[in-house]
Amino acid sequence: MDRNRHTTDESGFDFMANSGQEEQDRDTLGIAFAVLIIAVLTVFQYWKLY
Amino acid sequence: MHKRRLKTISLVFFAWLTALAWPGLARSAAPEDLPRGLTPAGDMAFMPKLAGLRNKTYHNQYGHEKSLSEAIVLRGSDIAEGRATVPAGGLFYISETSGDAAPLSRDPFLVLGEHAYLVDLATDQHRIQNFSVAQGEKKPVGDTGYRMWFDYATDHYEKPYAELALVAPSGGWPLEFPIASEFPDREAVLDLKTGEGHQPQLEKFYLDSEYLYGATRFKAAKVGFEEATFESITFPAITEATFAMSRPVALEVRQEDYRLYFDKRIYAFRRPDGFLVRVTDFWGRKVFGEKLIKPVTAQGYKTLMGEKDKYHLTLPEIDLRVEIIIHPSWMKHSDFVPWRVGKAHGFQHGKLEFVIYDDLLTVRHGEPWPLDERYTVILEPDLKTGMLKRLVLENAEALVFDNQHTRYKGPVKWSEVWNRPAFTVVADDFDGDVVRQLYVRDYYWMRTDNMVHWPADGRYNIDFFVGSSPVLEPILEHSFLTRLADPSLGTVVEESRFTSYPKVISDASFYEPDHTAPFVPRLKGLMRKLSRNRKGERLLSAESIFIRGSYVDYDNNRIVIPPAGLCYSSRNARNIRSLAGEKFFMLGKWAYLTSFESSTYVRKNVHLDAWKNRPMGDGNLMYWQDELLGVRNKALRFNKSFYLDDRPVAELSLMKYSGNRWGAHFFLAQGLDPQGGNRYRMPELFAEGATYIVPEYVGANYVKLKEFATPSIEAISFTYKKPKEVLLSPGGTVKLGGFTLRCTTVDAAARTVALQLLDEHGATVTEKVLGPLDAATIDLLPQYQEAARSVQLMYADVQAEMDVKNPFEDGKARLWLYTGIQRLERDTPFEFDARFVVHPDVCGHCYQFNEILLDNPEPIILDKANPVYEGPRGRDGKPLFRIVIDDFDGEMIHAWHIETEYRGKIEKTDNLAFRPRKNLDVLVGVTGTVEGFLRLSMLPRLGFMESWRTGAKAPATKLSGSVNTGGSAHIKR
Amino acid sequence: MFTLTVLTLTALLLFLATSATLYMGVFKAHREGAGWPRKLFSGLAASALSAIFWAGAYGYHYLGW
Amino acid sequence: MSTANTATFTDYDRTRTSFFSALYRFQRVLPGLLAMLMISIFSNNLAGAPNPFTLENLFHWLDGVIGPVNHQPVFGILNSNFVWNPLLLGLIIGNAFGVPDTWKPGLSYIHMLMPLGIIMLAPHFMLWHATKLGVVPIAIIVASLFFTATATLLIAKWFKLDDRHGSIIAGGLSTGDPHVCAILMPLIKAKGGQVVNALVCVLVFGLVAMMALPYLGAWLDIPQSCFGLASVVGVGNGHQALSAAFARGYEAGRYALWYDIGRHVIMPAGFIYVFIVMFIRKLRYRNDPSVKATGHLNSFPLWLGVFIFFWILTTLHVFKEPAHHAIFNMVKWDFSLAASALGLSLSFKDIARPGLKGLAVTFVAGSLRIAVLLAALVVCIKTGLLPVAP
Repeated sequence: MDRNRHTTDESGFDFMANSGQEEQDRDTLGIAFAVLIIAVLTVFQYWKLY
Repeated sequence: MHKRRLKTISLVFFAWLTALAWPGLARSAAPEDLPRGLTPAGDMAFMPKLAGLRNKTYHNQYGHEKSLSEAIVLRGSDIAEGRATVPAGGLFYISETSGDAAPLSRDPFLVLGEHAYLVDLATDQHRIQNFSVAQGEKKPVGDTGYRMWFDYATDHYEKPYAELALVAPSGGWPLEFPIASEFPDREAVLDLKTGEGHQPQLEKFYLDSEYLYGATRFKAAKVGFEEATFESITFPAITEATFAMSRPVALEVRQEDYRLYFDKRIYAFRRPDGFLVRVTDFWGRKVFGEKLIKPVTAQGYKTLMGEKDKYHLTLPEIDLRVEIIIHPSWMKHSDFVPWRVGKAHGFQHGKLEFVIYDDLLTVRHGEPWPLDERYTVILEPDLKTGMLKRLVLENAEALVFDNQHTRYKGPVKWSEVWNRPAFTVVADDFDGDVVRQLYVRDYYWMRTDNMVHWPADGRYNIDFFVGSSPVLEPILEHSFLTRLADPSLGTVVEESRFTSYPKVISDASFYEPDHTAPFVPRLKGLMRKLSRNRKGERLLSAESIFIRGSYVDYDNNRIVIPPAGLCYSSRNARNIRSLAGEKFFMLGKWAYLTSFESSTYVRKNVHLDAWKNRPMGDGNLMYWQDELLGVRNKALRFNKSFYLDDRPVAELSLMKYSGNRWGAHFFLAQGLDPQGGNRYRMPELFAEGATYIVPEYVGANYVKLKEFATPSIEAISFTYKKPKEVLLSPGGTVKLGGFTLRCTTVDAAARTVALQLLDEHGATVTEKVLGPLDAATIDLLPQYQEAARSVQLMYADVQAEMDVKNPFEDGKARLWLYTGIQRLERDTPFEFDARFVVHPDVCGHCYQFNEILLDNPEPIILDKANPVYEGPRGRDGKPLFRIVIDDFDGEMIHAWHIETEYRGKIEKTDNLAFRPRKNLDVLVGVTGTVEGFLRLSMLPRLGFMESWRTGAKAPATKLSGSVNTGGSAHIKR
Repeated sequence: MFTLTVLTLTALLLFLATSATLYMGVFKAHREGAGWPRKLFSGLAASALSAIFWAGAYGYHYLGW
Repeated sequence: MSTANTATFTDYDRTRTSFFSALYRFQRVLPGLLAMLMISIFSNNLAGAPNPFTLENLFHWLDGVIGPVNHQPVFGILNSNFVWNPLLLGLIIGNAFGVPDTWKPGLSYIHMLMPLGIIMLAPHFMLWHATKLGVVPIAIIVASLFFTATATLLIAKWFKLDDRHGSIIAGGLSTGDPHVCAILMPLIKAKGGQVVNALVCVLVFGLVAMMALPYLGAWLDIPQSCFGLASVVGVGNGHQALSAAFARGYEAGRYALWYDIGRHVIMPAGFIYVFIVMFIRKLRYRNDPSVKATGHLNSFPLWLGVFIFFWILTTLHVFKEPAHHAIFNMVKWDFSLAASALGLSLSFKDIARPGLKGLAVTFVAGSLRIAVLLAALVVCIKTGLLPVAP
């Protein structure tokens, strides 16, 4: 089967593929950023910065 | 151009020939036939927004703020047999500025969507002699296109005074002016000698027969109840206006040298009295023109017709106008330059700049719009300054729409790129007498929603108003109340979105409710009834509730209604008078006024500061500069100042305790002398009824008042029991409460009645000779307290008074008897509920009782634990109403309502937070007070209503650029 | 102040991102083999275009017109 | 196919130092990130990016030119929003010009952005806000959600539709919110083509329902205020529901706005329910090759737990008004970026591949929902359970 020209590069990296350790790490990063953004925005309001 | 002129000439010739042949045809249309000055139909559609209609705030060369707006209006249309007809002048485009636009100040103006600048004006004056108008009429004032509207007449001492307005062709008018011919004029107050503080009632009623308003002057000959006749009416006219359609270019002046402006040289040669400016071609060979001009500065006299030519060089052949101004960076807050900074760059000494305007467009009043002959130009001046207020383009010929002719193009707009019609009116799907499709498409090809709100039913006219122009407010004067009370959508409530800066006020006295406050026109349990007084006059009595200044204290998860925030108000359609058995509502029960105690509150040497810059920068009104007049009576406010012929004019207003303004604003200026060549006149002192102001000094941001007086009411007496009429012959007795009333003598010739009041033992407790009810007394009735008291016998809780109209009959005296009288003093706890204080309010003209208010002296706190608050309780201990918070999350109020108990049934309003709200402000019931609040917020409210109707999210704070919901754009309170 | 800071930083991000996009996407100056003059002028041109665009767009935030 | 993929997969495991390794090297991801950013800022009016040349503004202008339908903008009815616009733009660019290889590492950030955005959505759903509607409307809304989700899953099984596709449709249809299709994507492990196909199915059904419902309402003589509820529950999709309600009358439109809050705040329950059902099914039939939904997930995803945690905090009113708005602005940024990557990843063929079966499932399930809903409404109105506004 041909590589999907939309998602896979010449080295075989498929950006829509998501599994294993890589997936877990991406999830972790997502969680970390989300918690960070929500916390910062919320706390800043409580501190009356905006 | 040449062709057009030929055509015009031939047309004129043809018209002249026709006129010769048949004089009846010479008048194309009588002023009465044109809809100028008239309003669209009461059920016209209003659409606040269309992309092509701009609404922006710009600044002129001196940093003055100008709020500009545009609108498209259709009026006077009629549909019959599948055809809609619109008379000439029925469809018009309107562009309006706040204040005015004058030459030599680079005043911005919108011209069919283009951001243009007014550069020149030619002004004139209309003078009309011996003009009369009947009450209720809107009569054309000569052939000026203006109409005089006689709104209403009322009386003092039974003599008439009237409120009128001069309506411009577009339908706009700045204010209603009071005028009379039977009272002492304003200067007469100078003869008064009063002390300070509470003083006795003034005997005279002051109202001038001349109303002065800058460039406008009305001089009344005879003002009656049914007709008003004017000796003369003078008001300004504009014959010609020139706009620069694009942004000017500023170049530093180089003395004795030239600056290149594209392919032209502009020279400046220093002369003792200005610069000789010369414009040549690129090589300096061909001189296009030269002239000695002086640098422009802010003094107003330079706009005088005889003066303004000294300040510019205009060369229409090469489309160029040159002025010289002081370096614009000096002009703080000017948007002459794209960066507008909060701080001046610093004055650069002696630096002068050319300001070069091009794309000049000159329009003449009453002549065709230069880009489109189908439209006629109307230039409406500001009646105060005589400078340009509105540009109106109206259709010159009548129009017809039917299913074959569905669209009509608006005037062609000037554009840098492509001159094209500014809009298209589309009316389609005609069906007998109705139309089902109506919209306007702008020059961006964007359109409004269908302006037939119920297409299945259709509409019987195609009148509309599209755009957020403040001229809508006077136009809607007749229909705004029914419009705002439109029951088809339930209670119209607009969301008031969350803000981290709620307007927190510690006391809501003199404030008005939020402009997004829901309006509930009708709630069972709040009375609204007609009654008749002894004279048979119809009186409308009504009750209302309003909440003002409330806010969510989101840090503490609660809702706060500040002191004076929760108000119950009851009033009649006019003030309530004694000696006439007039009644009003007191918590749902009829109460009869028996007498009143009024005084004149006088202050001398009052300092009044203008609050020029609202410190929050957000339009949040700060009332610190208000001067209070007596305790919780009225407050004097310095709204703004401006210059007329370089003299400062102060604009003051008088605020009532309820947050409503009293009457129109008043203007004071000193030394404007028509003999001295001034264009303008303003009164040097103010006197209207019993309120007067004598200034000592009027400055631009300070006014010193020598003397200021206004009525104040301390107490009223009333009873819940209906008065009884008796005829007593001398010696006759009648039971009066716990007493017996005996008539000792009746003297019809001297017009007196002697009365005795006896207790149960037959002992005389008091006696009094009522009257004489002679001409001198009658002349002061019913308003003058002393005169009124002279025909009343008052003792304990009873009162007997003479009938003022027919006091005697067959040797008997006709008397009116009252029992169970209570005295109600200002700022005392309400008899049945000490949580509220009573506050009778006075009319500012006379000394009559006008309104009764009950409000809370302590803040009211509502939260999850206390979601219900009971309004004032009546005699039965039951509250008149309850405030119920149904759903509140600590930040936003999601559901709340007001309920009453009426005839054993609980009556609830709709949810007053249909969309989440941040305050509890509300208006329930219709009284004059609520009407005043609605009038001040009419445009944003109507705008809300339209977005509400289509389910769209309403703009959070502003309806659009210049009209913000903090108040009507052009009326500062 | 906080909002202003965030707004300014976002503006900076948008400016840098847009110049980088133009640099890489339009001028393709990031490719290996591109000489330094190309890199320099592409960089300048990309920043200038980006600055002009965002100055215009952001100008709407505070200008009165 | 698998060799290259496996190579990358093993490469990652070999070179990984910490979870930050999933961000790769800045130089490697920069082109892709820039592509996402550019597509986003030319798709939507995003907070802090005052670009006037956006697809959103173009649609707004077109809305103005076309004129409203039942007072609703046409592109609003077509669900143009912060997910759909960048997706469309990405789809056009990807199909017209292809996707350069240099972009691909950066585009892989989509997998980080999806959980990130979904978690940040939590402050949006304040359950208490629905309480003002009253018990019966809430019960109808909740019952409809679970009924529709269950029925759609069963019908999809009956139609032998790919279970991932069916799950996405179930989520989108039951909540009445096409965003849920995107939200369910990382949970169900659905293919991009299936998600967009499902989204189109839900939208097309919404359009048909929007046009049909006013007639049904008039035929059954459902009062306007109740019809507002019927259109919110029966049609969903924001402007589509409003348009259906306004087609009946202004009062119905007004009440659609009123009831919409109920549908909105319980939306997360919809996608969590669909996910849990499919996840348990997967765990039960681990070896069934036709069970593809939730893919290789072996445990309950942690980030969904974080979402639920924040949802609870929201319900406790931890996020106050301005913070909530600020967070939602970040959600818009996040979903715009993710959707642009998703759009780039798809060819039109991918979207067409799942065929029309999904549409059939949507129509059967949706029609069933409307039938049951209208029956329930009629019963509630007749018995007086549902308050009818005067």
